[in-house]
Amino acid sequence: MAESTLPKKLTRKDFVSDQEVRWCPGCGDYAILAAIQKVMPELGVPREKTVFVSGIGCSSRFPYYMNTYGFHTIHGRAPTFATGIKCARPDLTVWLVTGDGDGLSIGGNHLLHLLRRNVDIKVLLFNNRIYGLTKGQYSPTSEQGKKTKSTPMGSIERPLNPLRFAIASEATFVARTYDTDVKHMGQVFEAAARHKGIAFIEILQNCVIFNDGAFDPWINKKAKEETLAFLEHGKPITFGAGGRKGIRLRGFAPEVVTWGEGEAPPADLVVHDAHDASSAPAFLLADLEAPMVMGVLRQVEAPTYDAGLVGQIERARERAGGKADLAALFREGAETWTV
Amino acid sequence: MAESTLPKKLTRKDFVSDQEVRWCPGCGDYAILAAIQKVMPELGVPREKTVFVSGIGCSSRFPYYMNTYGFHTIHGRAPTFATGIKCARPDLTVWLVTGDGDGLSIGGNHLLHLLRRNVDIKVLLFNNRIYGLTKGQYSPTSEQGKKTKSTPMGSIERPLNPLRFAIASEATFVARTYDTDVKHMGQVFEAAARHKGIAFIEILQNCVIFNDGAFDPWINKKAKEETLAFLEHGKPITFGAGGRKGIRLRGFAPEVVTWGEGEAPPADLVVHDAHDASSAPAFLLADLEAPMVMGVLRQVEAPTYDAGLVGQIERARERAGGKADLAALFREGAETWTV
Amino acid sequence: MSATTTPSRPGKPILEFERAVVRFAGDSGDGMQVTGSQFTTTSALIGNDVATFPDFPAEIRAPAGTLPGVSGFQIQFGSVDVHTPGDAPDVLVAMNPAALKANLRDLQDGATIVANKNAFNPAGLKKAGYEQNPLEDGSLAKFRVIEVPLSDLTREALKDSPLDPASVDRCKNFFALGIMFWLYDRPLDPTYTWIRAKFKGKQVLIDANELALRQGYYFAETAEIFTAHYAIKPASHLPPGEYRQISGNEAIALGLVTAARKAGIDLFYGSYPITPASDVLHALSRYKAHGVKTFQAEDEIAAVGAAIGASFAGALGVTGTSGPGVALKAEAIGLAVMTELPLVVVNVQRAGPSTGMPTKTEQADLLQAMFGRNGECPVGIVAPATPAECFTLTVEAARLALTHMVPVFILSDGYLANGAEPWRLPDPDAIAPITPRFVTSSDGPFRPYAHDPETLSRPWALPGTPGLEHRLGGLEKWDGTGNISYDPDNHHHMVALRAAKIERMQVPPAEVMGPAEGDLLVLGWGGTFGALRTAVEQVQREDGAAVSLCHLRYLNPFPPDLGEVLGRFKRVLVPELNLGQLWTMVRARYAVPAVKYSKVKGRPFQVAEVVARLREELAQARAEVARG
Amino acid sequence: MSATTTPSRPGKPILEFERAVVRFAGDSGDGMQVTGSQFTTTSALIGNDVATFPDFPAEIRAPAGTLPGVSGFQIQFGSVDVHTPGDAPDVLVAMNPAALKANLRDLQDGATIVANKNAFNPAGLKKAGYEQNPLEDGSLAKFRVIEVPLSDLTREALKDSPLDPASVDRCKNFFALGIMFWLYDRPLDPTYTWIRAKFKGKQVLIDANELALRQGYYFAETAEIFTAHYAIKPASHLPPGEYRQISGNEAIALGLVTAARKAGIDLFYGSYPITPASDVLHALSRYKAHGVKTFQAEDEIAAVGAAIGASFAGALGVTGTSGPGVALKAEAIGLAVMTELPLVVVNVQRAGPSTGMPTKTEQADLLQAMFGRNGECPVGIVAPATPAECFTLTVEAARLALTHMVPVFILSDGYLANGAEPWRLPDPDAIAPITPRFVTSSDGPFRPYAHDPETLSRPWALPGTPGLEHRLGGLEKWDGTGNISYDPDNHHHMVALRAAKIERMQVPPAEVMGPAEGDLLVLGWGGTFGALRTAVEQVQREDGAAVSLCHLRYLNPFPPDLGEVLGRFKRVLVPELNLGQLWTMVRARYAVPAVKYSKVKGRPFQVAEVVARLREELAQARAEVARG
Ligand SMILES: Cc1ncc(C[n+]2csc(CCOP(=O)(O)OP(=O)(O)O)c2C)c(N)n1
Ligand SMILES: Cc1ncc(C[n+]2csc(CCOP(=O)(O)OP(=O)(O)O)c2C)c(N)n1
Ligand code: SF4
Ligand code: SF4
Ligand SMILES: [Mg+2]
Ligand SMILES: [Mg+2]
Repeated sequence: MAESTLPKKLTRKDFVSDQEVRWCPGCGDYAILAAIQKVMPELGVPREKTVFVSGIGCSSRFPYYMNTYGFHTIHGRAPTFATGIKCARPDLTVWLVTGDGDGLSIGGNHLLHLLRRNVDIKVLLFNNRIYGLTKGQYSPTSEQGKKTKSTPMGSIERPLNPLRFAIASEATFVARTYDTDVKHMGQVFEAAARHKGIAFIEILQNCVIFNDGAFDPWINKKAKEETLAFLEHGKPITFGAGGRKGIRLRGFAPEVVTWGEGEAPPADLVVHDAHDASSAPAFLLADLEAPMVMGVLRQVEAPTYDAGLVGQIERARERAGGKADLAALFREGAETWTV
Repeated sequence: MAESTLPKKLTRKDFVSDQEVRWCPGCGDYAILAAIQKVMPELGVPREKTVFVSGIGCSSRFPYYMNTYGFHTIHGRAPTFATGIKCARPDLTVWLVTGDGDGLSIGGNHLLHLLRRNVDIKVLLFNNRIYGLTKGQYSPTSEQGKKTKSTPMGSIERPLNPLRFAIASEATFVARTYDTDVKHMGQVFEAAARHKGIAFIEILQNCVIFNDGAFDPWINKKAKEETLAFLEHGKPITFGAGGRKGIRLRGFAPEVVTWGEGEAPPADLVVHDAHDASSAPAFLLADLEAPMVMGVLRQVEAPTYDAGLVGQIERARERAGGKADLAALFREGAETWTV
Repeated sequence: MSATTTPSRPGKPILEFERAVVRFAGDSGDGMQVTGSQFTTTSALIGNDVATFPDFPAEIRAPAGTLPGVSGFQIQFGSVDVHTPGDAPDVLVAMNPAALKANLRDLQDGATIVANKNAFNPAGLKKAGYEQNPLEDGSLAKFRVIEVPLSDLTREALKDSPLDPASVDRCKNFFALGIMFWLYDRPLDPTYTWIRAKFKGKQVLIDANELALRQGYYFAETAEIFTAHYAIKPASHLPPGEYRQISGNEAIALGLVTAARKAGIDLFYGSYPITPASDVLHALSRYKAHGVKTFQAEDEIAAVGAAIGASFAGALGVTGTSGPGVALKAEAIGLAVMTELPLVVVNVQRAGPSTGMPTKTEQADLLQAMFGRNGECPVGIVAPATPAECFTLTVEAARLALTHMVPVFILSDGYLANGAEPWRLPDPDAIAPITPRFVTSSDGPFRPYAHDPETLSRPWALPGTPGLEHRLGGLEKWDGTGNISYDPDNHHHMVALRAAKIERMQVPPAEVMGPAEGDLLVLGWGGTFGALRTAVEQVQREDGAAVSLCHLRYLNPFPPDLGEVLGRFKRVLVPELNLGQLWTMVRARYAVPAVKYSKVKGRPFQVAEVVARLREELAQARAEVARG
Repeated sequence: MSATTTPSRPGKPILEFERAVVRFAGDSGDGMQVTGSQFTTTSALIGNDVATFPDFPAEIRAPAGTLPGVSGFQIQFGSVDVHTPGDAPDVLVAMNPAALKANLRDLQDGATIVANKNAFNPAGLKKAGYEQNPLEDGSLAKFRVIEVPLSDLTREALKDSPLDPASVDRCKNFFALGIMFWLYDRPLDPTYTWIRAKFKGKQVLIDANELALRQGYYFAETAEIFTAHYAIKPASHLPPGEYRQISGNEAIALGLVTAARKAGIDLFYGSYPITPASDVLHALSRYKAHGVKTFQAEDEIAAVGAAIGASFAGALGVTGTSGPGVALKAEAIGLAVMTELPLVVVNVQRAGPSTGMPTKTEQADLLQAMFGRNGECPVGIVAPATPAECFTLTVEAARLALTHMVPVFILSDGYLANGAEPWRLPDPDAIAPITPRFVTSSDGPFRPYAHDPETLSRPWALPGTPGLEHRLGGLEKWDGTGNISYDPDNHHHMVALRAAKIERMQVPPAEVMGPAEGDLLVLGWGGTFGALRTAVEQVQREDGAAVSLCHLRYLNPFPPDLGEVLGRFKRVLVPELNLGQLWTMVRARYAVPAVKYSKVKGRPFQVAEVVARLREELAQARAEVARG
């Protein structure tokens, strides 16, 4: 019981908890759960060193199904709890699961500051463009004009692009994937896990009950070759039949170019540089709709908040030279006298 | 008393309230107040139709000094009150005053959603990169490493760029100005006032007490020719002595070019297009530090939230064809029977 | 239920009852809420008094066939006063084994169980955690079990329908409903009408559902499963008028629109979805033709902020939520108190603390409404006692808020919100107008804090009014000018003034049902009314005891005579679905040794348990008198 | 003050007093807080007992010379017990006309005023709203006014300093301090030491300030303005030991570090700046060498969320704020209650409601701490009575939180936070260790909600422990397994269990100062202690009355014997800086007819007003006995 789980090679099953999974049949959440459970053993992190934190929403039930430590917190505030956990215990690997409502409506500010601080946490934002748990109101990612229970005449709000939000929040790792591609999810999750610092992943997730088919125009099997571009660092961004479409810049404006079978691609195709010091290119890619990009848009290195915190403590301890006992503390910065 | 103030030509003084102004001597807030009071009469909006809303902070005392309607609310929440005011009464002109702490720390989420919704409100964010009112803690715009009362060993957080935040939040008008240039402030304020929809203005503001000179490297009289580039829509972005420096793009990367006196500027200088449908160029400009850009980075048209709300009500009323009395309401959607 | 046999239609005899209780239970996907609603509407339409209790599973869907996935809907209907959905069902319709298991403990001996036999297969039994088939192992011997192969029968009935098998299977709830309609002798037409409206344009679905309903009815009439059926006559005690069914949440929505109209201002509703309050937002968002502005905010803080902003601008600013949302709104409500702006806060309470049990009912947010803010921060509080009363008290809450320029809470709960009862449509003209203290001009400099000596309301000057420009804020205000003030005496004065505002509210005297003095006073509030009233009346009737009920609608301020009323009884019992919150307020205020009676189970009181407790208390009271 | 003349040094006679009260008042820019602190430190160092009351202007700077800009610092120092900063100053130092005007009403006839004559020029008088010069118009006839041209004298003293005129002028507070040091016969050395540390590396400033101080002292000695000076001997009642001055906020910071150390865990402090709590964050952020992690969050919700997260991860999670911040934390505190995690919540109360008067003190957040959350959501509450006690009770709060796995509030206030008193440094080893119920292994499946029968604490299994993986959350939990449960009986049980946890806390019996029974019990809590104790002792002494003080440090749970204690007095008076919050709790709990005594002025009680009220109450009590 009390031994670390590392020595023995873990399998997917080790990460399955004893709780019955409670999502609607057909919900995209199942596939995401499966993808995570599959990737976990690859990461070499013992179960007991892993913590899943979530807010409230269908997606936020996630921690119950992971046989790791877990904390299902309150609506929108998961980033705050996760920050406390990681700061108190930088040795833990912290994953955060949130929804488009949880993470971008009520929780937008906490998410923003979590990203900005570069706390070493992996964020999975399940974007189903709807409030699932409360039964179908529009969310900050719902398209304008959307008719829902609370907008019988259509929503009048402009949607937020989660990736642009993350990029503007200075996130050091920003990616997108989708629930019907277990392999791609796995790759992205693994890349996030290996990134040192905050990782933000938008996962397009289908809510069969309240927003079925929201991403169909992009991710359905037939269309997707033409509608999705899978990013690879250092490679030109291509898509379409035979990968014979690419993106070119006209000033700031991206433009799709096509070339014939057997032809060489144009020389001025945009080559994806995830490590670009400037986040402006990623910002531009995030907004593309034809094609929509999938994969890691941005990955740069920066000191993490948790490491900074620990670093200051170490430095302060050095300076104090071991004089940090309570008796010394009581006198610190004060004049004393004796009666 | 009960007459509208419009007919008579208003002057700056009409907008000065009877409350004694209470900022520290030398605070940048004075100049901003003066600039606003100067611009107000130009806008043709009667005093009584104008409402200033603010949160909490030194800057948020602003409404008390304006002889208009005003609401000094609670910390970080001013966008919510302003939204309610504008939605309830689209005939009012609503200004919102906030600080870097009020607007980007505790209030970041409300600001984000206000911008995203494109409510027709003008936002003035006084960025002094510090918490003034609570006497000197770092803020979300403070530079990394900053030593303050709460960070004696230096802050370990990465600062947020307010303009990038606003752009990612889909704001339709985004601008920057600074407290020592009354004329530039006036121009920007007026442009914002004339914009239909949300307008977000970052104002670099000096806090003499807790963060004196924070913007000196850019805005001090001697340096500023070389460090600031004033944007004009449709014109190349130039700066420096004689305006003989400009910006060119290498792929995504901006690059400063210089040309000699009497020489023609290079043909491929970036021409500022504030109305670009894509917000990526503005996002790029927002981050420049040498030079830092001033003026309107972005201004695009989009339907406002308040107009959308009113529009739906009008359409619903048309559809109901006047049958919207209480007796009809009580029966709406229900089966009734008589006893 | 005591029966009298009446001449019946040919076929089987009809037994007449005063009231009956039916519960439909099945999987979340089985349409139990619709089934129950249809039974209710039909019963109401034929003139019964009704009360309902929908019992949802947790918000999130559970796997089909499991206990957490069970959804229930209970209705009591009668020819006499019906105040509660009933303690125990006379008939339980169980669509699957999980539904049976989850509901069995609520049945009394002799109750009837209509079970969908087809669902009691090995897979279904396993999901419900049954080792053996309860229909076969004799464990249900105390009940009258009627096994109906509902799935088979529905499939058979719809064998000619072009619907796919899954859709056919989804019609079985209407087959069951047909059976129940026959059993309680109710017409099918209202349900036909509903089906036609609901599936408008989808004739296949209309046909299938109508057929399932009809075949269920015929099946019950024909098959040898029931020996008799029952009649419950129209209720004769209902005052004449036009009626509809109304749930608490619907009533709040209608009340808000009414109040705004009566005050001649617009309604602005700021809200963030949360169970069980979301339906108020949904209802209001459909009332755009009535000038209603709804705002789905990014969170609860934004919702209340926008509502306060709207009030500042001259609308009736309202925000609605449940307990966790109220927690988030606390700071902003404090600002409304300080700036003396009208605000209505709707709290549809649910079981807490924290996320708690979101779909279950509770009354544990009373002290939060009273005290859940920093500083001395008084607000008005009203609490409707029934779904229909949610209308009246919502209008009252708005009236108080607008008259005194102060926030007023409406404490509803999950039970009232989703429960329904007949509501006599009020005459709009008979509702008194609401007259806020608007000002449009001022002699001399405008004094936004010049308080009315009677209501202590400050004048409401709307932006847009020339000459009345003023600034509000959360810092302490100088009485009169409203300027920021740190003056010690002014602060004390203003703290007292804000408290006095609440005390100045005109609220009706305490209503005592039963003798004006006696052995035992039951002091209640909110959604427990039906059970308390029924229990008190039963004890009055059966025991001839001097027990009365005082059910408070106004919790801050209390009715002016409440202290006296309490003093007229030997013993005061305060039953609440919490650990004693009204009890705390009453003891603090009147220093009376009231006794608390707490039930915190996410469920309403049962009449029987209240009756038992009343008898205990009466015995206690007598013993004390004997001792003393 | 009653004087005895003692042999004095040559020059002027020294009159000896038991205690004295001095108030420094000037513009925010005049350095009054520093001046007051130096006077305090020096007095403490020479062995006086001291108590201080800094009175800040509103947070924002007001224009120089105006009334809102006045900053004050009062100190009482004595050779005898000093429990309050004193009602009325014996000497008021007024640096400008506004300072005089703002403080005049607090002076009693015969008090001494030392006024900076130079500032009473037309401009200064106008800014303070004086039509005539009060130094000249005879309006101060009741006082002993000593006019000193402070600005001129300082300029003269520093005429050789290279400092610019504005900086020279900023030294005048030390000139004034020098005068006061002479007047009360105090040494200059401690202030020299402070000046040298403060301006380290800036010799010019060191020289100037030292010179101003010295010249002030000499001036007082030489000039004919004082006829005598005063001595206040070292206090003899203080127990022997090493002392320092401590403010409430400093004491909380030290208490938190101590508690974490005593529990063998790390301290994590999540906070968002807010007056008057920010200094706790500032202090802790300097304790990194002690392993303290401070987190300045984006708002109060994030601050408490991070603290709870840290607790989950095994730290002592603490969050600190003032009332408006507590309002925002309510929802998250509910989660800590539900997940049974330890949490300390520091509320340094300020005057409300809403933004209120942020720099002023009040005790109006007690009921918010008790009830300000949705659902039945009990927490522990302690309240220190003096600045130094903030240390002890902070350790106690952490102990209770860690022992019972529950949030515990510390209710401090602006008065305690900024006020200071001598603190005897405790022996770290004499502080009892804190032993949370850590678990590191489990026989069979881990049961995170297996409650200890005594403390009702659940086991604390830290992430990283193999085999104890578990999931927490805000939905209702099954006792034992901690699985989500909607079971009605379990919910009732868990609601009761969470309440019982608080009742199980071991808190000491109520301490009664004075007779154990009698006519009048004064029941107090928090920062009013000094005034209440002094007043009660005065009435005991002067009137020989049977009046006692019971000052509560534990407000939830109450001391176990509190009910009995209350029962032993004819009358119970509850003085509070609110509208009766402890009063509400005590009446609700014990149904005793306690009387409330409210002062809500943003200021502490004055001893004299309490004495007067006690005499009234005693008369009342006697009258009742006579009548009865
Ligand atoms: C304070 C608070 N407000 C509101 C709610 C109700 N609520 C729960 S989840 C949710 C939104 C869920 O949407 P999303 O985050 O997109 O998750 P999904 O269910 O779609 O996975 C809301 C509004 C709550 N639990 N707490
Ligand atoms: C709920 C709440 N938390 C904290 C505070 C304290 N507070 C007031 S203003 C402020 C920050 C001010 O910084 P900023 O917004 O940058 O304004 P500035 O004073 O610099 O103009 C803080 C933390 C408060 N008033 N209310
Ligand atoms: S409601 Fe939607 S998101 Fe939630 S479990 Fe069902 S399908 Fe999934
Ligand atoms: S503290 Fe800073 S921001 Fe505030 S008024 Fe003073 S100078 Fe201005
Ligand atoms: Mg969603
Ligand atoms: Mg600032």
